[in-house]
Amino acid sequence: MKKQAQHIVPPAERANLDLDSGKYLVMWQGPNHPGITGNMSLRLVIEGDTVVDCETHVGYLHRGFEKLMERRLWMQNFPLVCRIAVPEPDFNEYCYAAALEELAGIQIPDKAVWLRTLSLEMIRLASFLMWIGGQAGAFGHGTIGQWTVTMRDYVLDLFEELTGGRIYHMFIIPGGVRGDVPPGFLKHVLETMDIIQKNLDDVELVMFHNVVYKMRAQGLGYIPPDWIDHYGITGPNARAAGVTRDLRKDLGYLAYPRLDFQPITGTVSDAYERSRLRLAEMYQSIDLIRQIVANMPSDGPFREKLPNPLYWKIPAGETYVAAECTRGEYGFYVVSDGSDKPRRVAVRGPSYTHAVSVMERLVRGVNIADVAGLMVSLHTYPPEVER
Amino acid sequence: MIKLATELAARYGSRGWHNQRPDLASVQIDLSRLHDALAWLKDNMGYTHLSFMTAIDNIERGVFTLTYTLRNHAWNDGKGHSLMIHADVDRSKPEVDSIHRLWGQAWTYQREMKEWYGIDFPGSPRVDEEFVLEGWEGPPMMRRDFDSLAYSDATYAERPGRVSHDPETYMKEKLYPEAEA
Amino acid sequence: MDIKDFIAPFAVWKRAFEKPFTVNKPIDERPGAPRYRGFHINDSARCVGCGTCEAICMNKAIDLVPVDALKPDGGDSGLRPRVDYGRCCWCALCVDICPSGSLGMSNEYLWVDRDPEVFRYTPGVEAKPWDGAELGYRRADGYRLLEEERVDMPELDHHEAVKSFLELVRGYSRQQAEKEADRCVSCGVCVASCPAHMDIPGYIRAVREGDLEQGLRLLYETNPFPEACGRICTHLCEAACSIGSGRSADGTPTDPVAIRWLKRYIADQVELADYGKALPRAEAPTGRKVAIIGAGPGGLAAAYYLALLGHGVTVFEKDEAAGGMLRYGIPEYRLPYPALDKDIAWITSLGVRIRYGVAMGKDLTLVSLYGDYDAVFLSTGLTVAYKLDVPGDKHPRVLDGVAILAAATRGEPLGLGRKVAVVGGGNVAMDAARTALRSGAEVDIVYRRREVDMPADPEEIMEAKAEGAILIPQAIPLEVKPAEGPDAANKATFVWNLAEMVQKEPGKRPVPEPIPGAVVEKTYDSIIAAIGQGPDLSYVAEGDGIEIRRYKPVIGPDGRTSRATVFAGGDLTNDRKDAISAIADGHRAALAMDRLFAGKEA
Amino acid sequence: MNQTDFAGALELALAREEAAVAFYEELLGMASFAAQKATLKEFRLMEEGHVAMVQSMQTKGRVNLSPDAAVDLGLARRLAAEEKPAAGMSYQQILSAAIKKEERSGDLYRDLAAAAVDGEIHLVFERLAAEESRHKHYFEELYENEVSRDN
Repeated sequence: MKKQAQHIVPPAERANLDLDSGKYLVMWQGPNHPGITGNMSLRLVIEGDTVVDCETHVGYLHRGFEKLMERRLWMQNFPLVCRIAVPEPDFNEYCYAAALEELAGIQIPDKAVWLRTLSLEMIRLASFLMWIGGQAGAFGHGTIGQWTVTMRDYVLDLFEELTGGRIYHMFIIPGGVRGDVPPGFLKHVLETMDIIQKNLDDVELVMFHNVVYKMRAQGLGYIPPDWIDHYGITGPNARAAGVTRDLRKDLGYLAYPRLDFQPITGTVSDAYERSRLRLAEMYQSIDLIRQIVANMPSDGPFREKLPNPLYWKIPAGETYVAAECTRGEYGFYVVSDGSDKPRRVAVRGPSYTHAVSVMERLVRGVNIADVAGLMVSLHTYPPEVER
Repeated sequence: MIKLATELAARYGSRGWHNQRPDLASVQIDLSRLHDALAWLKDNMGYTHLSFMTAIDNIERGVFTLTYTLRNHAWNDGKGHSLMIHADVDRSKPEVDSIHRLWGQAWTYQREMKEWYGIDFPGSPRVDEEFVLEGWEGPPMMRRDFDSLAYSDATYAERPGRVSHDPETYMKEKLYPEAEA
Repeated sequence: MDIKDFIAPFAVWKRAFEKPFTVNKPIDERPGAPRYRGFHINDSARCVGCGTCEAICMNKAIDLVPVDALKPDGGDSGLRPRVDYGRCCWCALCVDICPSGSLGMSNEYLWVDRDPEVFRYTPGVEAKPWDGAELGYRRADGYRLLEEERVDMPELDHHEAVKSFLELVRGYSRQQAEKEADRCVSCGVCVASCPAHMDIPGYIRAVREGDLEQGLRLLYETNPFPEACGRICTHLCEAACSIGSGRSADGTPTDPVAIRWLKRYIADQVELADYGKALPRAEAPTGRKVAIIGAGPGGLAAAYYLALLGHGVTVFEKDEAAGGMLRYGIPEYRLPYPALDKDIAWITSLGVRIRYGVAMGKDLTLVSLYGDYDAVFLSTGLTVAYKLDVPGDKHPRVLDGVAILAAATRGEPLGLGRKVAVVGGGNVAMDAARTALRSGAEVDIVYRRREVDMPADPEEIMEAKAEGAILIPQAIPLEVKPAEGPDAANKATFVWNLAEMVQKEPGKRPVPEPIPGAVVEKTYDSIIAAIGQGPDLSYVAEGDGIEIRRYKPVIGPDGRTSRATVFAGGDLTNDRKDAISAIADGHRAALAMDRLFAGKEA
Repeated sequence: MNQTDFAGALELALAREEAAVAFYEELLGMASFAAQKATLKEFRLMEEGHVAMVQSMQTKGRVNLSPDAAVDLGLARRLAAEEKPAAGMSYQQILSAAIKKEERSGDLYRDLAAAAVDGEIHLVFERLAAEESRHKHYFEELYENEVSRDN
């Protein structure tokens, strides 16, 4: 029964296939497929059960955000940016706000720094909770998803309490945040963390000590370390390969320099290792959230006054602000020409390479039944590819 | 940093080095030396990570300004340094050397820029394929001269029954309609 | 793999009998969080219909629609925001920016209907179950997208101020003006309340953008007295300003935009020599001639717009300088003469001729003008001070407020003495009181009603008090008696009856009723009556063909009297009796005359 | 004049209103410019209306007046205008004189009402007093709003 995980590196070049030979079948997986992380599709070429070629097709969620932003006032983009990555909108809010603050020379109050950090760690946890349900589900283990999506809802309850919204929190506004914590909120946070931690223990037991999961995930989607820079791979996908890179540590933004944590790394970046690493990062998030609650100042202003949003002009300049999201480097490149609207906003989502270049190569030689599991193991969000 | 700025200028004629933050700088390079400069930064100077690449339509100057953001992870004790390389390309004939052999994901960016700006990267894989705009027949949509609102007005119907009033005009109508324009 | 990997998965069964996480609707309710961003609520009584919510909405989900029950009035456009939930994204920026603070959100998130049209409604106008919801998103304390406090105006300290006639208000610096201009949301609600309907959002935008020539151009489109109005305007616009419609965290009203100071800023910053670069020149002469009686703001405004249209204008002024009440009624510390002279200089630079020292009725008759001029504009103002109308009011120490102010303008000795009573609560009373203070007197302001009833601008009252005037409200004048004791010939005793305010008629202001026996006497060196002024219409003869009713020429909406070529305006006909109304009258009459000349009207 | 019966009471009232017309007539004679004349004519017209009203009551044989007295704003009691106004009258002087006149009429009717034995006569004078009070109130409001604006 023991299976030695094999670390096969798929070829760099696409095979030259004669699709008319009758040997191959072209099959579309998605855009509406339970194993697809959101609306995107893979054009697979299969030979028997084996995928021999793949093209990622995106565009099903394209709403032209970057174009839309160019004709909206700086502040009007605040409710728009969160939509670029639905399961974790807060990273958009943070990167956009931080970029504007940097260009406009605004210092935000310490309370806002902590509340932003709290909000980012809470959404990291929520996003991972949703992801792990998808990862287990892709291998037929739907129970995990039922548990963890509930846990995610508990985090969303917290967001609802803090920000007034469950999915789109619209909390991290340029200049700070939109409100202080409501009474009793921090207690709710700690209680919820206890519940989630207990559930994660159960998840760890039944998912990671599971022969089916191990057999299917180990060795699947192996990313060799030399791919990391070549493909611009970031986040858990890179860390699982032993590359110690975590922007929370490297860039030291928000309150992270004041929190006690170490980047988590793995040794062999396959689907199993990556999921173990993300599970560890969920525990880490819970720990960070507890640290934030313990260290956050109880009072003080939570927002710096800004000029009238109807006429707010930002001095000409450009900057790139990045943050470590659940999937890696999430960044906003913002260019101002000195007017009241952005000249250019470009969003860098980690899935841009994970879901396209990396996925297309990794899938070569994979059994068709494993495509969904492989894709989820890369943790890709199509909206951040398309923007 | 000063050393890198000087050396980049000496080797590739870069100019306008600007330190935006201690860990972020930008610099301008001529299009013809862009590819070599990027390769040198990647292979020799530790800027191994391509964060993203994109373009800005500087229509007033008649150019697209390309932005390549590279990251040197090792710099400053592993804290890293990002460098934004800018190069202007003539808007009327936008053609740029492809860097798909330098970075494995670059071809997707180049395909995006072909679709969104009409900037060509000869030799880049699948550069002419549609990226996100399936069935798009309009001009490259990220160009400044593409008016998305006008397009939307022309393409989609307004929901009927929507009409708004400007307070100043409305009050004039109601309170002092006789006043001169 | 070890044996644990086969056994552990069965641990899922331990949860089989746990309570499910789901909510059993409708058995279990799950209300939204107290901050939930649910359907909008709007306190329609507080909403002023400024449309700032519409301006900030990036989804274009908000329309401003007329509401039948609401009439546009002062600071309320009569419009209310209607939300289209087909577009709304519940971001609540509309709530955050709302100047009046009327918009909020309920924590209701369930609303099911088959008809899509219902998901577009006017909160606070169309009743919804969540109206008045206590819970739901409100902007947090200490969190505002708009600045609630105006930029402080640098002013002379009151102790310093009272020592001289130096201008109190120093004016904004560029940085201050631009910051203040940034508070405006360009809603335009103010425009209706300005008698001249000045393009207020337009010139504030010009300040914000640093384009002062454009600002000056916009000012002169409706008002050729920006220096004067920038200082002494009654600024109805500021009362209407939507930015002043809110409440700060401590419950006090938010400050309206300092519209008047911004106007002054524009005019102050542009040198008279540069006016020509910004402002239009007169059109080619038309050959038409207009006589204007009175060189006050109304008359000169008419003169300016007539001259601009190419008509020949002659202004007849009884005094030795132009400006009317702006010069002779408003003290120097509020409106320095150089500022007024600058306004007038630009008007006369267009070829307006002013003949000084010509008094109507004495030196000139209307009939004689009819022959020489194509049209006449009467703007002779209110020059007769009304008397105290109590026994003894002919006492030589009873003086008239308007005359005192004029004497101060002329630099004549005032001879008010050490103790002065000013009777009245209007701006003339405040000006007289503050002028008396500056002459070294101790001043009592005796007013018949309460301080809140005083018709003077609140800041005038505040400043008069700050400069040391004592306010004696609810004091009904009874009598002026000869004084007793030493130097009695140069004094008079003022007698008043303290009053209580009685609400005699519903809907009307309370009436001061004398409290029996509460009679107070005090001896003053001077008693200045400032209870009101009336017109001197003795120059209008019955044969002049101008219908007069209750001491006012009867005019139509364009200022025309019963005689087709004679127009009237300013304090003479205008109940508002302020400079800006007079200016608006002058502008309107000028345009009407132009139409008359063009033959567009009979 | 017999004011103890209805006809007599109205007779008295008529005389009173005619005197008021004559009062304004007299002032008009002294008036020197259009504004004065227009105002006095207007007020005279009001009194002429009153004359017609009393005459109509005489014809119809009943008093057709509201019993509601107007609020007294208290101006008549304190205004100084005792003397007959002369040429060059200001609006203030005319209004002041009018208020005084209405006050005197009202007082007279009130006295007569108090003196009346007959209930109907009492009522007639009371109603006439109320009518005069309304008329006075009208002038008082004019005075408050147009003359004494600032006090």
